[in-house]
Amino acid sequence: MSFESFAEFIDMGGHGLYVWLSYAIALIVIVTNIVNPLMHKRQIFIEQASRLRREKPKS
Amino acid sequence: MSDTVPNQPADSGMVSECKVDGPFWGALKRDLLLSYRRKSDLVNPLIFFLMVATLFPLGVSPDPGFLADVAPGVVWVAALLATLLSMDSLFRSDFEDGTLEQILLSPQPLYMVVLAKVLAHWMLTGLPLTLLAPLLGVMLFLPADGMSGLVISLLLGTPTLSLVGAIGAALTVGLRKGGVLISLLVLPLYIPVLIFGSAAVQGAVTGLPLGGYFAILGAMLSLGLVMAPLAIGAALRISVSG
Amino acid sequence: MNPKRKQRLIIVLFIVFGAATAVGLSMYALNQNINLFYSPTDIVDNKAPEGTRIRAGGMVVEGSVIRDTQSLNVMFDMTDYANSVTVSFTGILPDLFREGQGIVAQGAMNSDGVFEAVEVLAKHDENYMPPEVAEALEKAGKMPDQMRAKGAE
Amino acid sequence: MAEKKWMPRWFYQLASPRWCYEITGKLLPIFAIAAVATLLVGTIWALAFAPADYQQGNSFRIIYIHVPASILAQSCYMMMAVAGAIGLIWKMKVADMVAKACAPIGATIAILSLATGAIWGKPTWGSWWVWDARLTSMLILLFLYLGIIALNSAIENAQTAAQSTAVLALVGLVNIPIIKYSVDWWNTLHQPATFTLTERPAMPSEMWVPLLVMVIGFYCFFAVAMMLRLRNEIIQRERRSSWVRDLITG
Amino acid sequence: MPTPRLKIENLFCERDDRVLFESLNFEVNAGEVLQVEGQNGSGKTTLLRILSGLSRHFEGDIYWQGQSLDDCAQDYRESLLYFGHQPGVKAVLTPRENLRWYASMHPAIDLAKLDYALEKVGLSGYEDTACHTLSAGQNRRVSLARLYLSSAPLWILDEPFTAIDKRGVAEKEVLIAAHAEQGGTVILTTHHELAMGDKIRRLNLDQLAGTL
Repeated sequence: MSFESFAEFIDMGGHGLYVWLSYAIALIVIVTNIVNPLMHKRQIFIEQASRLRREKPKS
Repeated sequence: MSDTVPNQPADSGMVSECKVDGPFWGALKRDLLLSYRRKSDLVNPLIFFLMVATLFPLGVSPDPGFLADVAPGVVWVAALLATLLSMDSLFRSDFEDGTLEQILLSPQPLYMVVLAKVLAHWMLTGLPLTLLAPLLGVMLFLPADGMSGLVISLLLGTPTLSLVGAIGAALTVGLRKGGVLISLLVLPLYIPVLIFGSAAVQGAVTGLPLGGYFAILGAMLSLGLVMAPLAIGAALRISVSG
Repeated sequence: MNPKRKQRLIIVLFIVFGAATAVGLSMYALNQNINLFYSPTDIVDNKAPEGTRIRAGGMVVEGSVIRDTQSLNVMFDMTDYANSVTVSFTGILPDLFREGQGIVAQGAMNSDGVFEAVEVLAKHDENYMPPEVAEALEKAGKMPDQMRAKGAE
Repeated sequence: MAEKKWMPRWFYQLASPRWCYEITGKLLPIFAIAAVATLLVGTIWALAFAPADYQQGNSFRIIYIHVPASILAQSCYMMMAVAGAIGLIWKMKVADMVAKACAPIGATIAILSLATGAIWGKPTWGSWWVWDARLTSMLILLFLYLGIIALNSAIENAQTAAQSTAVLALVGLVNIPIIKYSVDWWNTLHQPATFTLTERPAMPSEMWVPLLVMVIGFYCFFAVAMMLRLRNEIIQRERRSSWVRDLITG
Repeated sequence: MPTPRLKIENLFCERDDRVLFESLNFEVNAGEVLQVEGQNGSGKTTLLRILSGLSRHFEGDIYWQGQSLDDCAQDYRESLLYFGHQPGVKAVLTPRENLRWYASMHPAIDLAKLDYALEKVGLSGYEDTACHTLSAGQNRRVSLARLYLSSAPLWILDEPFTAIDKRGVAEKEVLIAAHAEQGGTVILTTHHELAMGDKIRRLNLDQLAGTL
């Protein structure tokens, strides 16, 4: 552990803003890249299911 | 075939001359003739080039010292935008009237035809821009030392702009709204040319050795010259197919 | 040779020739060593124009930094281990700015031969290490910067 | 590029969308667990346990995001170009889909790399942004990604879109060596590569081991994100086939 | 049995979520005229574009004289004359210049017959008039003049008779029949009732069209 206290950990030797901002952006990028396709998948399944229901009576 | 010739005896010579036209010369001659007939296509990029350069003294500052500082960049950016504007029409009219299909279906190597078309485009935009550049340099108080650098860098750089731009034009030829998209695709690839082109002019102004800059511009040109036609050809086949 | 083959051969030769030219020219360009900034030697030799905005780069000479107590003005010498130039700057210096550190300054030479910087950027290298290690290396005289400096001398 | 080569039948079957959907379904949980584990371990290690740099202090910890993001942004581009080329030459549908899935991920990672670079640059160099070769060429990489995404969405026919973007991606490949060597070729502000294959990293192991963990974590994350997008793309394109129909109704 | 000129195997094509044709098999031999029929949107143009090599959005195999199209692309283009929806005529050039350029792309074209061909399509006197001053029908005739110049064995003609008057159509029909008689092959689509009806093979795409 390279920090004495939690406050020091948050402060990052005066660079807290920079360090935490970087990690926050990284988190946002990673989460959007996972959540976005998952939501898209849900949407595709709903769309295709309704399309199949629509086309069923025809055949 | 004697029944065809009598009316125009003068023509028979031209016909046989025409027969030896390969795909390269055939396409080059045709494109030059086309823009000779539609002179506005020839002049518009040049007027645009002049106008953009006029905007800077009016919009930013007419101070000669400042203008001299930014002149290399301004002239290069203006040349780049003028080339970009003229790019969209490179294959579009051919696509619309069906001649592009005929080019793709001809047994001649597409590589040659494409190279000829790009060469024609450069002769009609890049070359006049280069010749006009010293005038802009004077308008923007570019020191006289920088003129040779300006002309040589544009001479080496504008063909690369035409070659790379043609890739974008070929990729977007089948799309109705190709104009903005083409800039989006091509501008990132123009950036290195712009950097070294304007750096060469800057270097010429400050009296630095220019060999390195010209060598890089030359390297980009020769790489573009041999590789770009392959990409343009592939892109055209894809666009027409879709 | 049949004309089709001949055409194809010409194209292939053209591509090979063009690629070779491109490689040759870029090798030449790399040997020319395009610098994005002037070294103190360039400036001392009057290669850099006076009055126009240029970038200059070099190492901060140990013990040359003079901070003005009244203002943010800083004066220091910048060297490439052959020649050195005095730099004057007003403003907040980056964290990495310290003696012996490589920097790039943007500004212009004035008539007194002082480089008036508008912006000072600190250049850092790929050698990262914990402070304790740095201290130990410092004691042993094996800091990368010092090693490089010795090499340059 | 005009002539198409034909591959043996088994190659096609191996790369059939259905097979690919099934195999990625099996691989996804493995990579997801690996990504979560490595990223979590790496982040805690990087933030709390790795030592601070002797010059930069704690802002050095940004390296654990910045370097993996930069490496990944470039690898992702290369993967996209290679997949595009395979799709172009062998008309392989799955390769086209892989290329399409790579573009948005690569763009966001390139943004991450640029953003963390800017944040890191402020305390160390003294400027959010400098126009030097490394940063500019990385910005060009982002622009290339954006151009590829724009071109892909502008073309309606999926096959034409895939082929066109593949050509553009291959042309843009010239930028990769420029990014790679910009630091060596031009004497710029940006420090040379942190990781190379041939040399030992110029930092002690307690610094570079967590970095390695983060790099692996980013690659695992990329694999997960890519497979998720790829699976969506497969369902979208194969929606007419009976197996997708069964998948949706069943 | 000799190898057929053009052999289509297992052709499948899908457009905008609609299967245009699947498992389409046919052969075209020397001396044959094949008329592709079908309603609007049945894929006539698409089929001709696939056969010409312009469109690659298909699955299946096409063989030209026993060789796969991918292996003999250049030979195939040398023996092909394609007439598409757009006539492929530059508006600011004259008919003569247009055909000259076409000849520079197709070495097999016999330019000595240029005036004869333009006369045959009823354009004598217009040789050196810019095409944008000519009517739509005249522009198409500039393109049709290629039929008189070309020695390519395979003609693929997509609606060649649009905007052409009755006499012109009759003349082109004679030309097509003559081409077939000399061992040429013609694949065409047209809405015109052709007089040579009985000599033509027909391919009806409506019967082939896949279900939605």
